[in-house]
Amino acid sequence: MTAAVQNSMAADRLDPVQVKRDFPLLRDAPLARGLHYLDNAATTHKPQAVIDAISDCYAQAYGPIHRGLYPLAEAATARYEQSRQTLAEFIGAESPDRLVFTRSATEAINMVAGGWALPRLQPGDRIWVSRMEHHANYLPWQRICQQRGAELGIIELDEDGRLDIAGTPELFGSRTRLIAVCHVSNVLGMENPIQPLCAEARANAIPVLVDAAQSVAHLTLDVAALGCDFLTFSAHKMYGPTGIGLLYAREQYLAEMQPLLLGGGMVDEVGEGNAPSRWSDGPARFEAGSPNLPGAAGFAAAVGYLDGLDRERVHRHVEALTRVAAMSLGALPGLRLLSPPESSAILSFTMEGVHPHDLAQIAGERGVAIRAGHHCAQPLLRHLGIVATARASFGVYNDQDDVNALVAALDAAGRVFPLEPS
Amino acid sequence: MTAAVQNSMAADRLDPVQVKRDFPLLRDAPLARGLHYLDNAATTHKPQAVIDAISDCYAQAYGPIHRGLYPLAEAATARYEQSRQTLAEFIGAESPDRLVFTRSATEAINMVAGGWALPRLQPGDRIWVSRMEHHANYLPWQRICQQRGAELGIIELDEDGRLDIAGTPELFGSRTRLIAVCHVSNVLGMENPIQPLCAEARANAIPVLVDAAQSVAHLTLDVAALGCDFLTFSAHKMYGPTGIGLLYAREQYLAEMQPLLLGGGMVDEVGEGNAPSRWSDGPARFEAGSPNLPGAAGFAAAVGYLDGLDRERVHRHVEALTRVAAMSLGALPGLRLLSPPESSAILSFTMEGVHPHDLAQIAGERGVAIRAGHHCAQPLLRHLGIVATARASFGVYNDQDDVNALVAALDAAGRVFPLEPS
Amino acid sequence: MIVDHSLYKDTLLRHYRQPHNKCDSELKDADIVRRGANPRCGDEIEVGLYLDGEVLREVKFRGRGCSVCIASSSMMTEAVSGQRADDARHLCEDMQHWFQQGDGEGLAAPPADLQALAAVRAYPARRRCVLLSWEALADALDAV
Amino acid sequence: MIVDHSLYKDTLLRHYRQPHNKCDSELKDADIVRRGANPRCGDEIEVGLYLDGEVLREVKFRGRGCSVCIASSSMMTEAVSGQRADDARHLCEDMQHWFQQGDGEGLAAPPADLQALAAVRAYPARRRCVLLSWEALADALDAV
Ligand SMILES: Cc1ncc(COP(=O)(O)O)c(C=O)c1O
Ligand SMILES: Cc1ncc(COP(=O)(O)O)c(C=O)c1O
Repeated sequence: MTAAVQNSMAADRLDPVQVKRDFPLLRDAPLARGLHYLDNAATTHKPQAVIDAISDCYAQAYGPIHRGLYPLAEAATARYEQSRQTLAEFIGAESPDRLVFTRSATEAINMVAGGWALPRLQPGDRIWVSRMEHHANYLPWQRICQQRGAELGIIELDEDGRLDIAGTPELFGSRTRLIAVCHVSNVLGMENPIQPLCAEARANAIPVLVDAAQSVAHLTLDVAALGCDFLTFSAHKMYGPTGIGLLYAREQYLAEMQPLLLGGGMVDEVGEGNAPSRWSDGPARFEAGSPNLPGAAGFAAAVGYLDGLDRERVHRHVEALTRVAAMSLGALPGLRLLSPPESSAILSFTMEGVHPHDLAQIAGERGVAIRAGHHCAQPLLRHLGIVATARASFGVYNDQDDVNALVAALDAAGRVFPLEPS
Repeated sequence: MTAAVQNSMAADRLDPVQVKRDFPLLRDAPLARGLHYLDNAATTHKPQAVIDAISDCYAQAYGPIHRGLYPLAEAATARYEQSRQTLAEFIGAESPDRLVFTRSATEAINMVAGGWALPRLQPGDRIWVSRMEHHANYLPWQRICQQRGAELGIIELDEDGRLDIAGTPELFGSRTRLIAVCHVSNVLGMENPIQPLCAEARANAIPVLVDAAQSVAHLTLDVAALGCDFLTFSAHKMYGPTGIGLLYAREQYLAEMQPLLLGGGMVDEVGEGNAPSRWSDGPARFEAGSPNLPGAAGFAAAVGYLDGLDRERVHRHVEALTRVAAMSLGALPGLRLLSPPESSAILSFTMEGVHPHDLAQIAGERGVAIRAGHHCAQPLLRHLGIVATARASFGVYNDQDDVNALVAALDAAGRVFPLEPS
Repeated sequence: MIVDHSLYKDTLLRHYRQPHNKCDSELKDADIVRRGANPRCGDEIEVGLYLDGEVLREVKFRGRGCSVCIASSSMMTEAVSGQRADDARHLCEDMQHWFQQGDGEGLAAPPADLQALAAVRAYPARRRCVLLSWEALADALDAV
Repeated sequence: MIVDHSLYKDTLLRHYRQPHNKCDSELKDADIVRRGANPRCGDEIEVGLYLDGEVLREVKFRGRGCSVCIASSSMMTEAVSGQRADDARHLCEDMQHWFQQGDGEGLAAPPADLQALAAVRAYPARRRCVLLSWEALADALDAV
């Protein structure tokens, strides 16, 4: 490799020190002094640009959406719809009309389960999820299957921890009504083969919902390229505000979907007493209640922030850091890495003789924020035969220093709980 | 009255000029230059204290809730639960464990309808709402009645526009499963007699849900004094953030309620496949997904702000302004006031020969932000025999100047659309 | 009294106060009648076509609505009465397009006699008011 | 290595490494056995009482859990073995109270031999770990 190529690659790298400066909490907060934040899969911190977008919205352009006839309300509406447009471009949607602002990924999945799948589900039908789903992409499907006498099928994992699609011949069978899988596992960090899965599903007229909660922050999402029918994520895991998320649905499915929440803004005509009411079209039908303008503005600002960093660079940065961390962790005595080698952004592990809670607590005492527990993925942990893992997850502001601190903390834990009790 | 008493009364008044200074949008925003914001029933503006609480939370104390073992996560959890405590005191709840943070009032009502009432509803049973409900407190009940072959009963209005409880003998009958009414109407502004209604309902073991969306900003709420079983409101109509609301439920009802959203944080044990899952207790069961910490912090800050102004003073201020406005409007030619004389904070009206949209538009062009339409209360408007009203609604920062501007704008509208066409 | 950029231009107000081709009773004798309603604001417009082969001999309307809605209906009937159905269809499309766009840069201006509606483009919340009668017209034209 | 305010004090670690009254096999011969589980972290503790009338002659436990959970179980068995059932009940209540409080001002300190658990009060997320065996004990005592 020539020096010039090396240089151009360096210029093409994210500088986490500079990135960190964008995040007031990591830069300045007393509570974050000496903090190595490696819990990004739970929630990410927010760049100044996102915090400002929210504050500015309240301080400069706040007003009710969709129903006001004065300039402030018109401006608020325009800004809200502009945010929808920004998100549509972010995921390559064919039109902003396919995007519903939700409370969260959790709400979005519940909306599809109750509003689209439930009314179509017959006894004996199947909904498929994978072994590695987050409870948010498991329980809503389980509930509707129970309600309808349908079956919740589980795509199991093969020996390498990957979705065993070949070993699930009924997946694309005639009784399958929907397949719901995560793009990236929140425990193991590996990316699932969404594209071929969607292609085969579509060939069999089976809709696929993709839970992109863990991919949105570091992979480029393109609903057309993925070929999915529903896609969802939360803003708070991609450096955006809490309290807002997104549901994308293809036109046909959105048109067929019943609303989860009823209320203002989603109804054209209210029936008297028990007479039927007539819902509005388009995304409005699924956004009952006063829309969350500052949430949407902050969401769009997060998109702007990620685009500014360049999503390709973000991906490479997070991936490289994960590789380095995996290597260092693998060298620690007693440490067992559960994530497969190609995992990105997320590493789950256990340490012999140390309960994951103790591992996370000792790390926490040393300023290293990792998570311990079942990560809302009990079905996966049952399969792994363990009750908890420790998990480190990486974001744009993490660097080698954070990895070093993690390694040192785990090393310390190993000394507090030596394998040979003294 | 002595001068001293007069003085002490003056000192006991809200000074809207000073209050306005707390609201950056009203004070500084270019979009709000010359603005007379009288659309507070739709959504209120935010004081600096609320905006700061949100930004500070992101910049100083942001972290995941309930599941982290490091100091930042512990602090975030403590702050979230502290906000719940603040809200519990605000409404006189017996314990913070009775409070669920929701996305909005709309979501809260849908939760109770689908999670508590639906599973208990038999064909022939009745749910009662009033003629003046917002769609958010009408459609969810209508849907479950349709689903179960139950009946949606409507408490009609008497000649004075008040709930005709005496004329609804079946209201407290044995087939009634729940009564859902607003504390204050979002169209007419009058306060309903919640206390006696709840007392009689409780004597008949019928739970009452109170939609306090329009009272929370200017009446003092006390769930024990009201005697209600469920109560809900949104933060954004009480000077707090958008995207968060509250559901209060008495212990028994909360324990009996099924969750609307399934996902992380609300389940103790996830069943394999179709095997049943076991939900968590308490408010957690109803807060699936990553909790909205900055929303909760901003919500609590809004409570702090209102308490700082003194809620008694807020009430007197808003009431006095409404009285004055009602008198001035009543004097305008062709203007018909729909709100009863005791209405507070909200005035609905029509003007002969001028469509409400034109009225609001002309007012809007003159910087007076009022609303026109059905205000998400089609059942009420059908009863009134009109398709739309214009509505002015008052908040803590409004003053006589705003009333004058409103009167001038309506006067101008009368001249653009004279009763005798030229 | 009213600021300069007001929605309420003379032409618009004139059409509202004295709408052209507006009937108070049902459009019984029309060849084709179609209805448009905006349940969100309660406006309702009925448009009736009086045909002469492929030509719209006359177009009338009735209904209730705000000034924008009534004026737009009035101007619409003026603009298309006497036109060939095909030309009217094109005009419908242009109007939809013209008002649906976010900011409408690069769009051709509408015919001069509809220019008075241009002011409404600055008020997205009123777009439905303008378009109600045009949508009813488009429906009616589908049946020609 | 570990900072001073660490949760991991010597006593706690000692009890974790060499728990007292911990069995590896089922508590078959106990008079009363009760189970406590924290599904959120997978910890499970079984507590067995060996009675002598109203006196807890011996209390044993088995199960899995983090260091806090195991150490607390070990200390619990130490603290109540030999006590009267009533006294054990009071201690259970005190412990619940002591850990459930937000900041616990004004609460009496626990017995000296349980002081090592005090550090856990600063970590609300670990309260369930401390209390698991105490809750199982309380359940068992209800059956005495
Ligand atoms: C009386 C009433 N109830 C419920 C709601 C719904 O509130 P939100 O839109 O915040 O859910 C509103 C406001 O829109 C209201 O005025
Ligand atoms: C894979 C996955 N899906 C869904 C969710 C739910 O996201 P939220 O809590 O924002 O609704 C999460 C995060 O908790 C997740 O990791």
